[in-house]
Amino acid sequence: MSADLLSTIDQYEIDEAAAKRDLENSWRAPGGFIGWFQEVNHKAIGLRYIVTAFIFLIAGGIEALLMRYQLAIPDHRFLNPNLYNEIFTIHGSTMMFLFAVPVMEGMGIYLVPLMIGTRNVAFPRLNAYGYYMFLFGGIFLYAGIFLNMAPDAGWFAYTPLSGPQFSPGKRLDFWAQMITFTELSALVVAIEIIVTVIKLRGPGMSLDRIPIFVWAMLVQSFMVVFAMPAVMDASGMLMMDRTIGTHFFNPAEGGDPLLWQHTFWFFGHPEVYIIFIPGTGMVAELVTVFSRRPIFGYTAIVLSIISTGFIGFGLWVHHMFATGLPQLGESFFTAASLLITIPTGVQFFCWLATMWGGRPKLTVPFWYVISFFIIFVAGGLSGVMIASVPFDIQVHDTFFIVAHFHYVLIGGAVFPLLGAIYYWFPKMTGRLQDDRLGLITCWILLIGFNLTFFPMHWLGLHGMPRRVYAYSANSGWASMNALASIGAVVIAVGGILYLVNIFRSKRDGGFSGPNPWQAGTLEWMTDSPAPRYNFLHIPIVSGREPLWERPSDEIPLVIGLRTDRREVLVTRTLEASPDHRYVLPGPTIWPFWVAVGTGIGFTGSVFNMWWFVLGGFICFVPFVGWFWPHRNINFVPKMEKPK
Amino acid sequence: MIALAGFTQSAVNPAGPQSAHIYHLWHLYLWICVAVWVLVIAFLIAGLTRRRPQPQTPDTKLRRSVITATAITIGILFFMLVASIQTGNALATRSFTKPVSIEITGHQWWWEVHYQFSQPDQEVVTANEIHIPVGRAVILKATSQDVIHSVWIPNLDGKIDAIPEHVNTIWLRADKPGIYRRQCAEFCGMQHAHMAMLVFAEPEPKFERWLADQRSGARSSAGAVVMRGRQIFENAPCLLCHTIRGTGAAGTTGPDLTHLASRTTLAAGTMPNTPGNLAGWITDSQRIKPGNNMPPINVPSEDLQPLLSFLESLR
Amino acid sequence: MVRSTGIMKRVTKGVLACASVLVLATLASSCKRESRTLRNEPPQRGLYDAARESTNEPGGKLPKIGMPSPAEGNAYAISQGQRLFDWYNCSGCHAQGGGGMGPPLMDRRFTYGSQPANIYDTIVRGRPNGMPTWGGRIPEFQVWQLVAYVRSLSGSEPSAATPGRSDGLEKKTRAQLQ
Amino acid sequence: MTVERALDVSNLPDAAPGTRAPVWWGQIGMMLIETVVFAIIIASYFYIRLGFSVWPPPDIAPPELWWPTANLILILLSCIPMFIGGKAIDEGRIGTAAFWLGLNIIMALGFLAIRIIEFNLFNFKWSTDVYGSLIWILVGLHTMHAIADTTESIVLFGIMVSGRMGAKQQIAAKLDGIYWYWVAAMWVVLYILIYIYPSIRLGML
Repeated sequence: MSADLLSTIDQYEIDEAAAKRDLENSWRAPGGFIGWFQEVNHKAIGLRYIVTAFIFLIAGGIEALLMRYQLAIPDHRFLNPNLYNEIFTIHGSTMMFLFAVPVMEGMGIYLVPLMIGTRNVAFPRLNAYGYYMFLFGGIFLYAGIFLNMAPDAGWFAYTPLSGPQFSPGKRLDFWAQMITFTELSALVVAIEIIVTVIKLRGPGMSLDRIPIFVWAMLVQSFMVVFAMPAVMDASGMLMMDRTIGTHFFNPAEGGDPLLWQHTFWFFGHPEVYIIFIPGTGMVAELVTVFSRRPIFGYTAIVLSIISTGFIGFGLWVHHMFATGLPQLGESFFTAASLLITIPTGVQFFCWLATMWGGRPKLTVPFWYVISFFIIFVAGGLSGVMIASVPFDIQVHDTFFIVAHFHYVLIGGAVFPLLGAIYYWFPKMTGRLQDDRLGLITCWILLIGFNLTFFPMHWLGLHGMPRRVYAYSANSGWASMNALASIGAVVIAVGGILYLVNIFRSKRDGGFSGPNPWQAGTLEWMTDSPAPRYNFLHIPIVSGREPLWERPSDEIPLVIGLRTDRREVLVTRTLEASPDHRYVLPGPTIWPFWVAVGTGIGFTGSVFNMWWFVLGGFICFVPFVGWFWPHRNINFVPKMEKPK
Repeated sequence: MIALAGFTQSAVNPAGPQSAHIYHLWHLYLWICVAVWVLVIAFLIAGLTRRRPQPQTPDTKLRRSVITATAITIGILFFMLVASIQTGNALATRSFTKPVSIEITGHQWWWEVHYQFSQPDQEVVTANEIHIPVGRAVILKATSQDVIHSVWIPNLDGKIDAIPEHVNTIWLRADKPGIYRRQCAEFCGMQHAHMAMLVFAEPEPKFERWLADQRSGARSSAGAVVMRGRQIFENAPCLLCHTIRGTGAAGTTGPDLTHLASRTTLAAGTMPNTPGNLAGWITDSQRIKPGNNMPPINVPSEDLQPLLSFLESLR
Repeated sequence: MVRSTGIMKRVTKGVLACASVLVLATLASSCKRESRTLRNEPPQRGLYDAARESTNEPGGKLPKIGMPSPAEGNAYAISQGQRLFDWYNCSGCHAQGGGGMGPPLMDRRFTYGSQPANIYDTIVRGRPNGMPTWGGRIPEFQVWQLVAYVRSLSGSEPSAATPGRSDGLEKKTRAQLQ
Repeated sequence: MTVERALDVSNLPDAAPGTRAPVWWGQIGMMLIETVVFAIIIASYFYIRLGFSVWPPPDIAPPELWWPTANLILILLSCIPMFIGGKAIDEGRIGTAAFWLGLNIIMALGFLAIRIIEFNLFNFKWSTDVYGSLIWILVGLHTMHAIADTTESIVLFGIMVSGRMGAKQQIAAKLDGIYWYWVAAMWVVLYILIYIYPSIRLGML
């Protein structure tokens, strides 16, 4: 867009009150019960993702406690094998599909527009649709549990155990369809974040000024785009094998059970990075803010995140070392698995250098970062160990692996997440949390975590396979299991304290003001809690930490966006120079009805594939409603050619 | 419980060359990783607590440190990769003659064992327990009849999956006599937890004797009670699923019982092989191992004792 | 949106009502379909009841025709029945339901009746021209599982409880043989 | 409130075509996802194929070529009215665009009709063996996409005829065209994979 359309004005007088009134009016929330289903604001949707995911976290945690109670003593008859298998399957599926991925997506949906300086995500209605898909998927799985249709083949549901013959009934179909729901939601969010970051950044936020958390969400979204289709294919093929008798995984008719493992882990390994990369983004933000200096090695960190994203797709076979693959292939995947340590290592060194060169301030979020270091480095190192085929075939599918992936996922994603929520809590609620309680919580979680999962390394090396509902008294595993179960209770206490702190602080925590942590990124420029339109005026970005360069009331602003409709500024992909104004749609119920149609189709197709077609028809009407234009749109007859 | 005492099941207590290779690799890795962890945490603590110099540490110095640390990381990883590949090659090297070849077939939830020999009449079929000669290589062929299981004797070697329609092979050798327990390592359904097997590593002569015993048909004593027990067995549903060579029982869907009494455990390592446990298993196996495929058998109380006597005589 | 809120409310209410009806219906059907009974009764007809190959069985406890099948519509039972069908070598004569030495089992009408109780009777007592007597050999609950599986071959069991195919070699199910 | 410096954007247009529009990136993202969906199934196809020495499996006759080839030509031809229609949209001639889009819809419906014949020509079912499963899922999935885009075209045609075209709808119409090219291109790949590839022998290469 030619520069003559833009004019830079020095000393501009703004009628703040009028702008605020107009924006509040055009961005107001739809009211009432129905309004809840019409909501398209990214903060509302993001918060729904986070809250829903935490509800599932609590459910998954209760399942974990039940399992630890069962394993606390040898030959315990608390859960029968059927129930135990269902519980660990639901625990794994809940934590992976209904907590870890959605909560990271929720954080992204909530924070990305605030951090890049825009008013909403690029496709607000699609965003709402994605949330309903996630919600329906979760309700669907948990409804299945109460209808006695809880899946029981493990969260990676290996065929033929999960196939039509060895998993009778509809249990596994419910599981497979839950995946379709949640992955659809993940893909929708990925598109949202990619397009939002590419097109809606505040003017001046060129690629090298994007906050690292936003980079992490961008890379994560691209990983979702390439990884999630694999699991949708896999679960779709499993469903078809189970319901209409296809033969993808049936060796007797030319299929191969290992095809499931390949397609599943082609998703399943990147999945780990899909969860972990946003965690590193959060750590990078926290380290920057609380070391009180710009991050050291910004470019190195961004390149590391990107290369992690690439290498993450070359590792899936290291979940299959025991399936009898050719030795040469195994060496290749060992090398690839070790290779991914390098970018992660570079990030750690940059964070350490940032702390080294800064003036660290030990706040509660920073304690979570320290816990992350303690736990994740250990988990990463045990990951380096199991990258080696010879060692992996000893500990594969034992409690050593259970310990490893809890160290990596809880250490690498949950601790940063808890720190990040503590950190961004003032922006979400306008209030501060209780620091003393927060610190105690962090310590309890750190101790409880290690108490639970460290003994599992020992158990795995001493021969205890994972997913056993009982073990005999003379196995010698009893004391370590008891220790782990005690640790689980400690974690539960920590979790309760964390929630107590949130609920108490939300009601009567101290007011935070716009920028309680003296942070440098854009989201701290606006009020706390952020208004529905995010920024009264879109800021112009001139550096990585705009608020550290000049006081927030001296930051140059964009004027001239219409306030009587939901207008945002679209910028160029690379240098983020202003390109055109763009009207975002307002509240609407149609995405909800499309989601209902999709839900009916997916749910029905568990029983009969024709429901899928019916669901498509049901979607059609609200879909037309969604896209049918209103007459009052001014017609632009001739477009200029793209240059 | 006496019969079950004295076994080991541990990856850090190697009893053969294969597991020893892996154990050495593990030790190497463990110390490297502990050192790295301590270093990272030490730098973290130092970075947080050290006295701040005025002026601040220049970025060039930080950059040099980061590059050095990355270079060291790459060096360590390369070293670990070489160690891993060397161990892998050592595991794959097969320099032995006259190995014992055993095919292990996974079933939900027990193990079918087949000692393979060039002459068919030499072959031995048993279940849930294997004997191997000390100092001689053993080739294990793993496959499955239903879902994926995994064969893993931690004291002797890493694991290999038993996948339907695939045959995976590993070799191992026990250098120390002993009883090594193993259990299924790939989740296989309801009773994955109770799918174990004992491996008896014993001197060659003892092994050969055992093998010869197993080759023969059922050799129960000819006492009246035992004969009555045999009659009961042959008229009961047992023979639909179980084989006792030398009798009319030739079912193949359950474990071979020809030498039941020579085995130390029942129900794939679930409990010691005692008459009491056997009686409990026959009458109500679902209480002991819920979901297993052995139906409850209604044995009148006066018939139970002869039946047990017969089964316990199958040495 | 103000204009259509009233309609929306009514529509929403209707959808909620339909949804709850659907959930209840699913609940009702899934209870039967998904339950897994592990501890069953052992065979009741005596341990070593000599094998009888004929139907002419004077005396003896016969099942009452019309007694309800505990396995009907139960997915786990059908799956177990499929396993037993192989284990007890039913496929030796009936192939995989297509018939061979014995009659095909994919027809909806059986010579001796196709109600669960009829099939149960056939299995337990045997039939002339080759069908052996399984009574006393197979526990009653397994006979019912076999009955459920046999009925699923002809599509007489609810499709939601029947697997789309089996995992074995040359085990073609109904869908494939048609 | 006084700001030091401000940037006035009120003169910027309120829509822009092509890569400048967010929705263009959204559509490309969706197509990327769907391409990956196909790529994974195609990879599975080759993975399964490795287990066979004869492909298709010996008891299955390869499908006939006449109708599929005709259909391939039809869908490629149908891209032409889409292209001309797209030009007309750029120039703001909505009536012309509607005519060409209508022609494309007719050809697309013809394509779908022949697709039914194609399905009937398969002398195997998805439940015959794994080859049948793979072919049915590939062609079925492609048909789903073709139906979806035809539906989108019909809706857009309705919008054009009812005179509700705005800047957003113009972009949407262009994207509908891009999507149809993608559907056609995907069919070229699948056609080669399903109908040509099995008859290529290694000796010929």
